[in-house]
Amino acid sequence: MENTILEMQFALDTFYFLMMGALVMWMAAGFSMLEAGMVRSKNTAEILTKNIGLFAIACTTYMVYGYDVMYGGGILLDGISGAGDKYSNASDFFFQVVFVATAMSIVSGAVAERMKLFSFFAFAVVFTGIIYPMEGAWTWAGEAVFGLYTLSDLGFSDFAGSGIVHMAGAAAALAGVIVLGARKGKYNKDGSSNAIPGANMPLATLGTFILWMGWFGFNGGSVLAMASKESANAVAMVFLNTNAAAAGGVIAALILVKLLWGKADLTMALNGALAGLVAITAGPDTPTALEATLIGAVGGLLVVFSISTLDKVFKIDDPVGAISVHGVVGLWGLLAVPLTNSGVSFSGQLAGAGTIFVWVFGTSMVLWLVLKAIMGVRISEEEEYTGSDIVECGLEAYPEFTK
Amino acid sequence: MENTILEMQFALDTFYFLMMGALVMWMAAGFSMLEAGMVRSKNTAEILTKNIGLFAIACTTYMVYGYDVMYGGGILLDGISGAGDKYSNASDFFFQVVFVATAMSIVSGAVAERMKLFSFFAFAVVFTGIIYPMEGAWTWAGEAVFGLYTLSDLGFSDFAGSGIVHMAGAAAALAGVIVLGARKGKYNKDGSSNAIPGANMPLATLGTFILWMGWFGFNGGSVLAMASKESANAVAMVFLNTNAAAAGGVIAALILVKLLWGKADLTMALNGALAGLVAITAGPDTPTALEATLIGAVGGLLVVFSISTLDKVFKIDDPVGAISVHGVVGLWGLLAVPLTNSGVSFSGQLAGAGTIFVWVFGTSMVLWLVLKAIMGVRISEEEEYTGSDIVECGLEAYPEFTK
Amino acid sequence: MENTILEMQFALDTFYFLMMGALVMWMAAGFSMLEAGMVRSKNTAEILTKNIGLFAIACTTYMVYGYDVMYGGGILLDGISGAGDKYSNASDFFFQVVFVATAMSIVSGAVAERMKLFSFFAFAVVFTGIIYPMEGAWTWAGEAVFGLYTLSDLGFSDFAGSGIVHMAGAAAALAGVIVLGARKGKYNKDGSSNAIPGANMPLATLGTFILWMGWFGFNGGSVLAMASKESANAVAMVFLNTNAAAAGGVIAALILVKLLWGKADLTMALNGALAGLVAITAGPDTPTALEATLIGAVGGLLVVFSISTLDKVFKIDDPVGAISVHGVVGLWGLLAVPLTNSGVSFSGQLAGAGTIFVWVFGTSMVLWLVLKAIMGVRISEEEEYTGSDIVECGLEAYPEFTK
Amino acid sequence: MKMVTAIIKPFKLDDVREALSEIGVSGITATEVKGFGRQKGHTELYRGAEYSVDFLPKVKLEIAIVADQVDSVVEAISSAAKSDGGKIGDGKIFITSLEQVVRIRTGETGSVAL
Amino acid sequence: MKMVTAIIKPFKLDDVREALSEIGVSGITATEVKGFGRQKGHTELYRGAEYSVDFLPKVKLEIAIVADQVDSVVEAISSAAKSDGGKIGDGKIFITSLEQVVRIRTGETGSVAL
Amino acid sequence: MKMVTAIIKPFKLDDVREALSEIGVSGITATEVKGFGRQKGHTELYRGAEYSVDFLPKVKLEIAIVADQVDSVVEAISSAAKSDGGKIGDGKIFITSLEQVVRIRTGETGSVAL
Ligand SMILES: Nc1ncnc2c1ncn2[C@@H]1O[C@H](COP(=O)(O)OP(=O)(O)O)[C@@H](O)[C@H]1O
Ligand SMILES: Nc1ncnc2c1ncn2[C@@H]1O[C@H](COP(=O)(O)OP(=O)(O)O)[C@@H](O)[C@H]1O
Ligand SMILES: Nc1ncnc2c1ncn2[C@@H]1O[C@H](COP(=O)(O)OP(=O)(O)O)[C@@H](O)[C@H]1O
Repeated sequence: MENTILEMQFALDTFYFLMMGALVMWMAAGFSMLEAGMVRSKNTAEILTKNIGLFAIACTTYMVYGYDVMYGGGILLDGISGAGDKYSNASDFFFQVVFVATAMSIVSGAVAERMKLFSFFAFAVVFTGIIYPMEGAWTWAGEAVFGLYTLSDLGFSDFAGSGIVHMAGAAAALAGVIVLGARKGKYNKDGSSNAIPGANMPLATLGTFILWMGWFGFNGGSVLAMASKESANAVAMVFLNTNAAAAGGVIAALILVKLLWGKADLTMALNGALAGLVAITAGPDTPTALEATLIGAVGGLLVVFSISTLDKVFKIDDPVGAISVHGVVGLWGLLAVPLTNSGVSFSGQLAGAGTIFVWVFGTSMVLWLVLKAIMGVRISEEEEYTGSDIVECGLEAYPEFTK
Repeated sequence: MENTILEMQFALDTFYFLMMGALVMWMAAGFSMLEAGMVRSKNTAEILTKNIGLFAIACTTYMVYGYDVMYGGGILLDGISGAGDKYSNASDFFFQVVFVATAMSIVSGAVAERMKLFSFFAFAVVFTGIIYPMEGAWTWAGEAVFGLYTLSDLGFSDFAGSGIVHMAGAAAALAGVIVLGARKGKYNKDGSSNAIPGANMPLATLGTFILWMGWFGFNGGSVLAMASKESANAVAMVFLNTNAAAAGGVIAALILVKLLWGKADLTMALNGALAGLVAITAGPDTPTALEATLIGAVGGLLVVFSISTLDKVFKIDDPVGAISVHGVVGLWGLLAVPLTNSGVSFSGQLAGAGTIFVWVFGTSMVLWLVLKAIMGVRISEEEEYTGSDIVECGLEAYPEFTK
Repeated sequence: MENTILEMQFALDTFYFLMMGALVMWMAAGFSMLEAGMVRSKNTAEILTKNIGLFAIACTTYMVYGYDVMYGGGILLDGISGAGDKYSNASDFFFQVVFVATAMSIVSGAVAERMKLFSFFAFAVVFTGIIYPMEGAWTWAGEAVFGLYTLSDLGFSDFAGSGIVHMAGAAAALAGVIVLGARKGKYNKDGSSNAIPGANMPLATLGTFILWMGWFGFNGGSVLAMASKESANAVAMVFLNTNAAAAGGVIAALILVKLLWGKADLTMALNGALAGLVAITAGPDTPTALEATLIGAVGGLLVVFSISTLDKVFKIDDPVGAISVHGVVGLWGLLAVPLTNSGVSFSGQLAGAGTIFVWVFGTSMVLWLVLKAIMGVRISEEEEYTGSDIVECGLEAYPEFTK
Repeated sequence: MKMVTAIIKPFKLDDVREALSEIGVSGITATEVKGFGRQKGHTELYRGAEYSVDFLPKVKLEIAIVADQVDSVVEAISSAAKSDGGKIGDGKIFITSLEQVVRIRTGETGSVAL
Repeated sequence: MKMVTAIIKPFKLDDVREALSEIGVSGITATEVKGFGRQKGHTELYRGAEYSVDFLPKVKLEIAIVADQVDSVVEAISSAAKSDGGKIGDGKIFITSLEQVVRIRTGETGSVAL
Repeated sequence: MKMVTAIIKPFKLDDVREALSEIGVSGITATEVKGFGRQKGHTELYRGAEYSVDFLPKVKLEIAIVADQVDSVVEAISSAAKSDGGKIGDGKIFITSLEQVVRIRTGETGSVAL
C-alpha cells in the first residue's frame, strides 16, 4: 500500500507537470497572436510562419541535444527512457522543452518586419540547441560557469526564469536588432521616431490573455512538485502571485500612460500585463499578494519608460517591445527577489544577470554576424516595402481586406 | 501514512482548484473576444482595454478588501496566509477572484460603444470591492442579509452563480444602460430599432468557445472538492451537464431564429450557447444529461425572445445581449433548480433572486448616477461618431483595414 | 484507508479524464478558427455557424443514442448513472463525446463555401448518431464487424484514432465533396486549378495552435488511466511524442514547400503540424521521441503532396485540405504503428483501415445522395457568388472591412 | 448633361442622400476617399511615438444630371453637407461637363439614361 | 481623347476586362464604389432588428481612349456587363472629354501616352 | 479651371503630396484604386495552385486647380512619381476641364473656392 501511495504521488506530480507544460506550450500561440497583432498586415503571415517554425525547431533541437547540454543524460533523450524517480522523466522534458521555445519566441517579435525567415530559423537552431541550454546548465542545473564559478553559491536564484528565459531571449533579440537595424521609415532624418501602428489589436489582446493564462503553467510548474501539502500550497501561492503581478502591471501601465499622454494606450496595457508577469517570474513564491502586485506594478511602469526610451533615445526598433518587456523587466524581476526572499542576495542576482547577459548577448551577436556574412539577415528595401508575407511566404495574411 | 494520504487529498483538491481557476481566468479572454467581435471596429480597442483593465482591477480590489467583505479573514489576504484545511487557501482565493472578474465582464459588453473608460473603471472598483462581495456574503458565505433573513434558510441555492454572478452582473449592466441611454443611431424617431452589426464574427465565435471551455472551470470548480469518489463523480456530472446545456442552447436558438427569421443568425447561436451555460449554472449537479440539455434549450429560446423584446419594446440598447444572456436567463437558471433538486424551493429562489437584483441594481444605479454627476459617464456625440478607440485609447483596432 | 486510496485513484483518473476532455472540447474552437481562416470572408460566418452547430448536435445525438450504439448501456445515458469502477462514467462519456465532434468537424472544412447549412446539420445528426458509433463499436469497443470478424483479433490497433476518428471524418468528407462538386471558379475549362486564398491567416494559425494543444488531451487521454506509475509514464510519453510529431510535421512541410515552390507557404506549415499530429495518433505510446518526430515528418511531407495531387490531378476541391490531413495521413498513421509496436500487424491495420473506410465512405455517400434528393445539398450559383454568410446566416462576418 | 462631384464628410452621407432623393435625383455613385485640404490632419501618439494623419476620410459622390438641375443639386448638397455654421473641411462640389450617358441594361442614351 | 467611366456589377469585372482587352484597350483603372439607383437595396435582419442596405457594391472602371474608339468600347462594356436580358442595376457608362494625358514614366503626352 | 487626375504607385504618395504642397497646391483627394495597364500583374502560388494578380494597387489623386497651374502641377507630379529612370507602371496624368467649383462651408464658387 505504501507503494500505491508512492505511485499516486508519482502520478499526481507527473500529471501536474504535463498540465503545466501544456499551458506553457499554449504560450507559443500567445506570442504568435501578440506579434501578429503588433506588426503591419503585410508582415503578418511571415511572423506566424516564424512562430510556428521556431516552436517546431526548438522542440526538435532540444530533443536532439539541447536537453543533454542542459541537464545531461544523453542525446536524443536516451537518458529519459527510464521512468523517473518522483515524476516521469518524459513529463520533465515536456515541461522543459516549452521553456526553450518561449525564450526563442521573444526574439521573433523584436526582429519582425525586416528579417529573412530562414536566417531566423538558422539562428533558432543554434540558440535553442546550445546558447540557451548552456546558460540553463549554469543556472537551473547548477553547473559551474566554464568551471570558474557557480552561480547558486553566489546567492543567485531565478525561480521560473525572469533572467534565464526572458532576459536571455531579450539579450538575443537585442543583438539581432542591432545587427539588423531599424525598419525602413521608422526614423526620420532628424532622428525623430515614427509610430508604425500594429494592424490588429484584438489579436494582440488575445495573445496577451493567452500568455497570462500560460504563465500559470510557466511559474506554477516551476515549483516542480504538487503531491504534498507544502508543494501544493507553494503552487497555489505562485498562481495567486502570478495573477496579482499581471494585474498590477496592467493598472500601473494604464495609469501612467493616461497621465503621460492623456490616452489609455491599449498596447501599453498589454505590455504592462506581460511586464508584471515577467517581473514576478524570478520569485513568485515568496512575496505576499500585495507585494506581488507591487512588483508587477513596478514592472508596468518600467516597461512604459523603457519602450519609449529605447525607441526615442537609443533608436532600438523593437516592434513589439520585447526587449523592454522581457529584458529590462526581466532584470527588475531578478533584482526584486532579495526584497522578499532572504536566501537570495543582490550581488548574486547581479552576477547571474551579468553572466546570462554577457553569454547570450555575446554569442548571439557573433551568430547574427556570421549569418549576415553567410546568408544575409535582412530582406531588401523593396521587399520590405512589399511586405515579407509575399516575399517569404508567397501569400497574404488578409488578402481580401483593403489596406 | 495516514498523513501522506491526507496530504495527497489536500494536494489533489488544491490542484483541481487551481486548474478550474485557470479555466475561469481564461473566461476573461472569452468576454474580451466576444465583446470585441460584437461592437463596431471603431470601438474595438476601447472594449479590449476595458476588459483587460477590469480584470486587473477586479483582481486587485478583491485582494485588498473584497474577499474580506465576502468571506472574512482580513484585508490584503491576511487571513489566507495559513495553509488551509482541505485545500490551500490561496487556491480558494484564486478560484474566487476570477468569479468577481466574470461578473464585472458582463457589464462591459452592455455599456459598450458610448461609455467613458475611466468612469467604467471607477464603477469596477466599487462593484468588485463591495457590491458583489456583499451579495456574495449573503449567498455563498451564508450570512444574513443585513441581519434580517438568511437566504439558505429560505431554501435558496445557486450552485455556481446563475444569480450570484451572472444575474448580478446583468443587474449592474441594466442600471448602467438606463443611465447611459442608447447608442446614437440605434433608434429612429419613430421608435423603430436599427441593427448595428458587430464587426468581427470569428472573434465573437472564438470568445464563445473560450467561455464554453472556461465554464467547465466555473461550474466544475464549484463542487469545491475532487479527492473522493463522491466529489469526483459530482465534478464529472457537472462537466457533462454544463456541456449538454450549452449544446441545447445552441440548437434551440438556431432552430428558433431559422423559424422566426429564415436565417441561421450566428450571433444568436452564440448567445444560445451562453444562455445554455448560464441556465445550468445554478444547478449543474442534479439534472440528468437530458434534463440539462432541456434546461439549456429553454435558455436558448428565452435569450432570443429576450434580446428582441428588450431591444424593440423596451429600447434597452445592449450591443452584446448581456442583460438577456446573463440576467433573464440567469433568473431562469435559478428557477429551474427546484425542477431537479428537491432540496431547493421556488420561493427560496425567488427570494434570492429578488435580494440579489434589488441590491445590485439599486446600488449600481446610485453609483452610476454619482459617477455621472462627478465625472460624466458618456462620451460626446462627436466622440461617439469618431469612435471610442481614437478618443479613449488614441489608436485604432484595425488601422489598415478600410471601414 | 485502503478504500481512501482507491477513492483517490478514482478521483485522480476522473480528474485526468475531465481535463483531457476539456482539451479535446477546445479542439472545436480550433477547427472553427482554422476553417474560418481558410475560406473567403463571405463564407466565414456560415462556417462558424456550422462548427458551433455541429458540436452541439454531436453532443446531443451521442448523448441520446450514439454512446449506446458504440459502448452500450442504454439510450439517454441510462447506463452511466452509476458511478463507475475505475473512474466516473460521466467523465468517460465527456471524454468520448468530444471525439465524435472532432470527427464531424473534419467534414465541415472540406465541404465549405458551397454546402447548404441545414443539409449539413442533417448529415451531422446521422453521422454522429450512427455512422461513427458503429465503426467505433467495431474498433474501440471490440465488437465484431456485423458479426463477421473482429478487428482486434486481426492485429488492428488505433490508439487514439488516426483511423477511427480522423480517417473516418475524411472518408465522410470525401463522399461529400464528390457529391457536391468543386466551388464555382475553382477549376478552369482547361482543367487547371485556381487558388482561392483563405481570408484570415492569423485565425488559421490560431486554430492550428488550439488543435495542437487540444491534441494533448486527445492522445494523452486515450491512455485512459493516470493514477499509477505505469500509466503516468505512458501519458507523459504520449504528450512528448504528440508534441514531437507535430514539430516534425511543421519542419518537413516547411522545408519541402520551400524546395518545391521557393516560398514558405504558411498554410502548408499549418497543415504540416496537423499532419504530424494525425500521423502519431494511431500509436503515440510506443515510439521514441526521435521516431515520433520522423513519423510526424513523413506526415508533413505526405500532406503537401496529397493536397497538391488531390487538387490538381483528382480535382477534389477541399478548401482546408481536410481529406489530405486527416484521411491520407490518417492512413499513414495506422500503417506506421507496426514500425514501433510489435503487437500490431500491417495486415490488421489494413483490414481496419479498409473496414472503416468502406463503411464510412459508403454510408456517407448514400446519406449525401439521399439528402441531395430530399433537400438539396448545394446553394445556387448566385448564392455562391453572394456568399453563404448572407444567404444562410443573414449577416456578414466582417461587415466593415472592404472586400 | 453635367457630372456633379461632391466631396463631403462621411457622417453627412445619409443626410445628403436624403436631400438628393427629395429633389428627385435618381442615381448616385459613392466612393470612400481620403482628403487633404485646409482642414488639417492630426497627430496621434502610439506607444509614445508620434504619427500624423494627413489625409482625412471623406466620401466622394458622383451624380450625373441634366444641366438645368445643377443649381438645385448644388443647393441640396450644400445645405445637407454643411455642419452648423460651416466648418473647415465640409467639402467641395466640382461640376464638369458630361457628354454622353449609356444605360447598360437597355442601351438607352442621353438624359433618359440617367 | 475621351474618358469612359463605367459603373458595373462587381462580378462582371473579369468579363468586361477581357472584352476590353480583346478590342485592344491597354489600360483600365478600377475602383470599388457603392451605387444608389433604380436597383433598390435590401433589408437585412441582424439579431431581430432590421437594417437597410441602400448602397450596393459596384465597380467603377475608368478608361482613357482616343475619340474614335468610343463606340467600340461602349459596345464591348455594354455587352459584357449586361446580365442575361438586362437587369436593373447593370450599370451605366459616362463619357467625358479628356483634354490631355501624360505618361509619367516617359513624359509622353497625347494619345501615344494612353 | 482644370481637374488633374493622376494614377501613381502607392508608395510614391508621400513624395507627390510634398511636391504638390511645395508649389502651393492646397487640396487633394486621394482614392485607392486598382490599375491594369502595360505593367503586368504577377502569378502567385498558394498551396501549390497558381493564381494571377491582374490588377495592381495604385493611388488616384484628383487635384482641382486654376488653368495656368496645370504645367507646374504636371511637372511636380511627374518628377515626384517617377521611379529612378522611369519604370513601367509609374502611372498617368489625365487633364479635364472643370466648369465650376463650390466650397460647401462658405458657398464660394470659382477659383477662390479651390
Ligand atoms: N483643390 C482640390 N482638389 C481636389 N480636392 C480638393 C481640393 N481642395 C479640397 N479638396 C477636397 O475637399 C476636402 C475639403 O477641403 P478643405 O480644404 O479641407 O475644406 P474646405 O472645402 O472647407 O475649404 C478635402 O479633404 C479634399 O478631399
Ligand atoms: N445619375 C447617376 N449618377 C451617378 N451614378 C449613377 C446614376 N444613376 C445610376 N448610377 C450608378 O449606376 C448604378 C446602376 O444604376 P441603377 O439605376 O441601379 O440601374 P440601371 O442603370 O440598370 O437603371 C447605380 O448603382 C449607381 O452607382
Ligand atoms: N487608358 C487608360 N485608362 C485609364 N487608366 C489607365 C490607362 N492606361 C493606364 N492606366 C492606369 O495607369 C496605370 C499605369 O499604367 P501602365 O500602362 O501600367 O504603365 P505606364 O503608364 O508606365 O505605361 C495603370 O495601372 C492604370 O491604373
